[in-house]
Amino acid sequence: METYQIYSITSGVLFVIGMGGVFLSKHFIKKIIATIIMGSGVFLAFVSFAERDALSFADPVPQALVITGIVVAVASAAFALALARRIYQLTGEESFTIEK
Amino acid sequence: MTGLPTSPLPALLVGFPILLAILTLFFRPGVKALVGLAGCLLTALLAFIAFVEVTQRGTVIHTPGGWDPPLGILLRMDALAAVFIGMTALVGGFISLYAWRYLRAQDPATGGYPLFWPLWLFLWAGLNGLFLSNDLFNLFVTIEVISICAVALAVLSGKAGALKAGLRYLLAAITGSMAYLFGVALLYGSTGTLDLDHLGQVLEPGTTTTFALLVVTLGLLIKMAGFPFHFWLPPAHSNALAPVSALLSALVVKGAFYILLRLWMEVFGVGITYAAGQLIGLAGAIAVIWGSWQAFMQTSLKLLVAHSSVAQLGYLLMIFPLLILPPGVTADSADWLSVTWTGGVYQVISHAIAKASFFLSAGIVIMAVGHDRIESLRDLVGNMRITSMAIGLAGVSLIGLPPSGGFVGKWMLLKGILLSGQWWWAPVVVAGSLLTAGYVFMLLRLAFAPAREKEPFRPVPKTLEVVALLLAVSSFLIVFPADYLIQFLENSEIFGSGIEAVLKGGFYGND
Amino acid sequence: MIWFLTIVLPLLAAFFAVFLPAGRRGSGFILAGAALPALWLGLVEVSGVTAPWFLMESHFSLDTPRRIILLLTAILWATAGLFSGSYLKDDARRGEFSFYFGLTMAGNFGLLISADVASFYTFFALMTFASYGLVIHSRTPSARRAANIYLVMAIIGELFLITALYLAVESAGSMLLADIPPALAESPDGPFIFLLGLIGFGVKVGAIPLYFWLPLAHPAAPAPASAVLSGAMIKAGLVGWMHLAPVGLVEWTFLSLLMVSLGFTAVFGAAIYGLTQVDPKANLAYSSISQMGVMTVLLGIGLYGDIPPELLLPAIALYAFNHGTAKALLFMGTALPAKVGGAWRILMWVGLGLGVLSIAGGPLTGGLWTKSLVKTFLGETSLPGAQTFMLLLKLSAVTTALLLSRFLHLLYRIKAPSGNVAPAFFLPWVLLLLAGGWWTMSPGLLPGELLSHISGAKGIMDFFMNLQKNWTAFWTISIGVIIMAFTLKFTHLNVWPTKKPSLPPGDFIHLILFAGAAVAKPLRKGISLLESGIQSIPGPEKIFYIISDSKRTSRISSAAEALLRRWEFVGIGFFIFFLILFLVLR
Amino acid sequence: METTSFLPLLILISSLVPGIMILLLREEQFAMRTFLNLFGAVAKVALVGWVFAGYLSGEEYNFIFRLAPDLTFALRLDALGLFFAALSSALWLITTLYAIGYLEGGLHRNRFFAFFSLCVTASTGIALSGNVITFFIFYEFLTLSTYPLVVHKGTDEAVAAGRTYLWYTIGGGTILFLGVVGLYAVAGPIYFGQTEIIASLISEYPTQLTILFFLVLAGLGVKAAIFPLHGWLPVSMVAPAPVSALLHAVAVVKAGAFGIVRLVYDVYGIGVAEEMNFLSVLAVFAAFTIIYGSVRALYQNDFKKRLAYSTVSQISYIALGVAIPGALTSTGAIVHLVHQGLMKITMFFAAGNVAETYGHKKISELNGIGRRMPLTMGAFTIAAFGMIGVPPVAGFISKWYLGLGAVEAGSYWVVLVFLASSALNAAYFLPIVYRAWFCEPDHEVVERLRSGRLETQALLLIPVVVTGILSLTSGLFAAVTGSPLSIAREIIEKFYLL
Repeated sequence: METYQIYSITSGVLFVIGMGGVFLSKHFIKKIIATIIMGSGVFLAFVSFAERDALSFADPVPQALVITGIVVAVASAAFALALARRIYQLTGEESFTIEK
Repeated sequence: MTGLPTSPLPALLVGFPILLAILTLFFRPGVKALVGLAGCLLTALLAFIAFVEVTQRGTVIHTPGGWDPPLGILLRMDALAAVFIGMTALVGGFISLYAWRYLRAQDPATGGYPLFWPLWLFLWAGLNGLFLSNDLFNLFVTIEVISICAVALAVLSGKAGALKAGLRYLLAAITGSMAYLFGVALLYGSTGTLDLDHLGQVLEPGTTTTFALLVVTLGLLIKMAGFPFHFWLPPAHSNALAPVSALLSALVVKGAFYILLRLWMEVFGVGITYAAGQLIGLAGAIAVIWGSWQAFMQTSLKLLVAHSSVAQLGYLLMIFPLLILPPGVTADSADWLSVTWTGGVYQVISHAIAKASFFLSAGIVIMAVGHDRIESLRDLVGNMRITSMAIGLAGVSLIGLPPSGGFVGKWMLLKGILLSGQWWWAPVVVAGSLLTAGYVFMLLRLAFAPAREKEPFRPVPKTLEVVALLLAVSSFLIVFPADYLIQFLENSEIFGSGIEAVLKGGFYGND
Repeated sequence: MIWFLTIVLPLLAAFFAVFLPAGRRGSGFILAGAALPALWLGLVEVSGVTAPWFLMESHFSLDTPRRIILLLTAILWATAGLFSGSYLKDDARRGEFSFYFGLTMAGNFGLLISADVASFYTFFALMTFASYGLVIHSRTPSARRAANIYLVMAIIGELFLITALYLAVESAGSMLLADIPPALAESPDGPFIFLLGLIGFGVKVGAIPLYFWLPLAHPAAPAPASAVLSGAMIKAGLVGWMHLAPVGLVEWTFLSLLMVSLGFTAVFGAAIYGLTQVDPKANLAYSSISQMGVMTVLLGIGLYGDIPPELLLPAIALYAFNHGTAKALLFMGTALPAKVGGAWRILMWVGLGLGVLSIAGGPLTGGLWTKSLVKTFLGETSLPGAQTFMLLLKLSAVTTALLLSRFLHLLYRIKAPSGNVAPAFFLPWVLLLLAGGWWTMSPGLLPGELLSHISGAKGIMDFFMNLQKNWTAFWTISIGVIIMAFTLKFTHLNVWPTKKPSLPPGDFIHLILFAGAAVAKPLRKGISLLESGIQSIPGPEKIFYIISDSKRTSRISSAAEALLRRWEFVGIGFFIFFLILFLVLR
Repeated sequence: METTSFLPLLILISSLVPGIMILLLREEQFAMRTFLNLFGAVAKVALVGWVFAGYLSGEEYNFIFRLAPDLTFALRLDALGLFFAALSSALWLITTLYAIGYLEGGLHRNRFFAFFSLCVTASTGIALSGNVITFFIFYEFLTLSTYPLVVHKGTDEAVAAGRTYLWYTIGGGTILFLGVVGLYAVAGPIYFGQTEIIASLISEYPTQLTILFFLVLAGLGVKAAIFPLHGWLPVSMVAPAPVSALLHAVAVVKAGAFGIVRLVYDVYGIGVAEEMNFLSVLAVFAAFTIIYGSVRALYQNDFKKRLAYSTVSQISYIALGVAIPGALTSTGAIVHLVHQGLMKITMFFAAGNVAETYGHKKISELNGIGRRMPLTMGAFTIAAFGMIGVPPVAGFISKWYLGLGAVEAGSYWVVLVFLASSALNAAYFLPIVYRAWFCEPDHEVVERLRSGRLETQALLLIPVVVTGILSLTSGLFAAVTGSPLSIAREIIEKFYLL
């Protein structure tokens, strides 16, 4: 099994785990962590594709993309955490109830 | 890429709002609003200039810093982008005016939610960027900017309900983005390019392409709240402040639709099957019926409008099955293609205008009565003539009754449906229109009914009412340039090689 | 001009009478004056005119039979109008009476001078509906009932009529009345169309079996109105028949026999039933039915085809003329015995007697002359059973005499006022007596060939001097009168009712009403059940309201939406969507 | 199609602009509002008259504006359209006068008159539209502009009626929309009168064109109140009398009927419609509606409701006339457009006058009303006789042509339908007439008028008298050039010669 295949499969698994977490876990923080796991899967996929076509050097574009992606993901996660915290402060709720 | 005229305008369209957004951060709250408003109006002006530019010169491009792709970024403003940018400017401009007055009245203490302005300008920049982007990753970045700004705007009021809705929105948006990004990774992995034009040429059918198509499509469907992923939209849109709701419903969701349209039409030519199109169409059809029905059953005004958005987005999804040729049909005989996609775009515009007006009017009513139960509309006609007129006109446009913009959109959609022979979508359009009429006239019925209490309406600033009405009237006035717009879209080189060319190749019949 | 005046003057009079106080006061003279143009047209031959601007292009003209009837009609309306002026002097609804009187008059004149279908039908309808106001004039319950029965029958008649006219015009391809008989003669549907018309106009004529409104309605109206109803308007139906009947052009044995036998049924049936009445006007009404029977017989003969129309139709018209004037005289006469006293009473009785004689065909009266016309044609026709019919006709003189002597007796019982008094309306009555008498017996009305056909070269005076004819008439009538006198004289033979009619006027309408009432109640109940049933059937919108407005629906749909909002379900949805999309993409 | 004229547009603007301006007025600006109203109404009548004269002398008036590819807004004047436009504008003028009197002192008059004007804009738009799509635009515009009028009183009953009204009309409109789009999809843009388009396609797309015909027909059938799509009409009579008058006589039901005429004569063409047996289906439905409406009318005690069911019945005369092929029935159908309008508007005016002056809304309360309101009830009586088909009122002329035509076409059953309907009409109208003129009032009524005073306000009285007289004269002088009949004949000659 080639390395990049391991990478790819792992990335896929991570993505699925993350997605499952987003949908199935209840707690806000768990959901947020799940999105981060999803993100990790995606970035891993990018990184794995950096080694393609038996190039002698790694494709720089995915690396650049991943860095940007991580920034975006971190920003989102931070924002989400801030929201979760604020919600907890205001209402004491830690998970989604059916709201309007 | 070469040969297309360059223009600094695309860069300005993205850069200028960002600059202003940053600028506003430095001002006192009171001034912030003024600067923000001025910035918005200038951005709108810029957008109109850019629109005119494209009508004059055709597609224009800009490469910031002179770096060509793949290293640099190419901003490309074709007719489709120009139309979307123009729509954003029109609707955004009106909403800005409204927001300026509305926020001040809502929250006089802090000078009216001062953070609104930088966020909205960032959002605007993101939207412009999205419409101008020509590669998959740029699209990701811009849509992320849009999502985060949108969520931030949605929670602006700081109320618990808004926060929860916002978190739900944000999580959904992140999930969607990640799915999309995963698809982008797969595509890049198999082709080594992100450029839309290039990708369309080199993409080959295969498992990777299929998976990429799958996750990209589903991710974008989540972001545009296509059925069954509309779960985040009604809470988010209904809990936000009125101008924000209008922005979210009119503009933000259209971003994801824009990407989906471009990808399906341009990139995935080889991967898509007729049945897949039918499936998307089915999702759209269910959204139309379900969203309209839910809107009809609501007792709260803003939720009603939000559900209506779910339904209206369903109409946009319904153009996808029509754009995919059934087996054995050649593109030359498929005379419905151009009417369908231009009709879809036109529908986007008319919905944006009408829905914005609708949300703004709802905001006015809520401001006047203090709550958003539908009952509050009783005797609206007697007390707030302008707003009830706005609701009436916007509603009529949503239903798609002539002579509104919605009518032209529905006309073209229905014509596409009938010309393509996929008549089974027609009952959906009919039922959707009827249900839409159901909830719009439920509101109007109450508006004409006698009031239960005396003097239920507090006075509201006239500016707000006038802006809402102007938007509502615009949703009728856009009928006049309709012919021009549609010709403009049809005749221009869109999607790089031009949608006609892609469609003529056919998604299916070719291989 | 005169043609239009004929119609317009009565209309103007009607409006004048209702809107102006002066019109109300002088209504008698105004109404009488309004009939003058018609009188002129009846006497003087004027060439026809076309009015392209009226209705669907109208034509007005007259032929001999219609001119005779127009003359009759004009005389009756003029005298009745004059009569009404003083007769109704103290009536609170006098203005209203004049209004309907004028309208009816206009309709009656108009239909006579119309030569095209549209205007004929127009004026026919105007007359029909306006006369409702005359019948209901007294507003008593019985008048209301009579009027309403009249109206229902009239509408039924109109429906048959319009159908007949549609078909007739279609087959003639022309709106001209004159084109219709030849077209019917040609058309295979001719008999059917004529039958429809027979029914349609039959209502107005009071033909068997459509007559039963007549003994109710004619007596209900005030005396002058009864006079024109029975004397003039009843003839409008006859004119209608004459317009449709292809006399001399066809040999419709069945229809011919049908009309003749229906006619004779009327002649005898009505006369006998009329004997049971105590109201002199009801008695007269039955007499009208009976007499119209004779005219029905005449026209029936015409359908057999062996009598030329130019002989037969004027003869019918003249018969109608005689009957009309006499009958109007008698109807108006019913108002006299209570008002006329002393010496004037002699004149009154003479007049009434002459009227009765004339109708019965008594010696030296116009009746003798007109009845001999019938006899002539019955004698000439080869219609099967003509001999029997001749016999029946002779017999009818007896029954008529019986009926009308009963009428005189009924009048006789009315208490006379004391002194030499005569009301103002006595004068128009006398005028009518004179005019009727004069014109019935003057030969000027008839075309020469008919005159010579009947009376030979010897002329009409010779006819009246014919002893044998007069003698026959005398004794046949005497039989009737004697029977009447006899039965009145001997109490145990006196079967005649005095206070209440032994059988109600309108005869079998009561059976119909009785049966109708029996049917109507459940029917009405059934229909109103049906109506409430229909009302309770929810329309499509109601069904939708039931669904959309119910609490349950909103509960279910909000529960479903809540389900879709749950993250788990979105996840499942994502998975399913993914799978299906995956499948369809392969 | 080459010449462009703004005159047709001007005809629309003459009521559109006053309508919008009135909407912006303040409630108490009575004089300004009345001025705008009357100015618009008079201007419209004058313009229609002017254009009519021009048309007769051979001028062509077209106005074309492209909204989207093959979505063209076209106003084009032909005899049929002008006929309807003349009816609309003339009756609008009269109804405006009536409404000014009727609503004196009422609430929301600005709104009322504004939408009143818009409503007439829509109905003249329908009259002048040159192609299917323009017709549809105005057809829907009519729905929208009449809704505020139906719910004008704002009572719960009115609002509920408005709801039903909308469900029917919007539903019909949507179906019509589907049909119209379908027609465009199959046959491309269809201008009225281009029957050759469908004729050339009918053999190629028989199924599609059949379905489309019935879709369009169903859409139009809602406004024309053909059973089973009539449910809105009796309900929406809760509107103020001038609105009912306008809805029932001119604007809404006529729009449907006029549309059916256009559909059969100007889109599909008589030949195709007959050949494909479309007409017999229409005939059956129309005939059933005629009887059904009349039977239902019998049982209504509410004055306006009885009139409403009568409208259901009467409008189907037009449809039935269209459905029986032949020049005579067609003439009858088209002339009935006008005649029914005149008669029905008279009746609603009369009902409104009675309700407004004495508060009587039930037929059982009408005893002796004729004596108190002779002119009003006189006009009503004329109209009622016309409805029955008694000459010389206008209704007779229509029925004469329809009946004669049915005989000519050999459709004897249709004649029976007409007869039954006439009998039923008599059965439900004559009792009203009887009560009005021949019954004594049940209770003491304050005799508020006598000696020189009018029976009700002049503005209420004049319209009813005028329309009453018009109902009479258009029958009485039907043969005169310029009468509704003569124009209808000319229109039909064109269809049957082509």
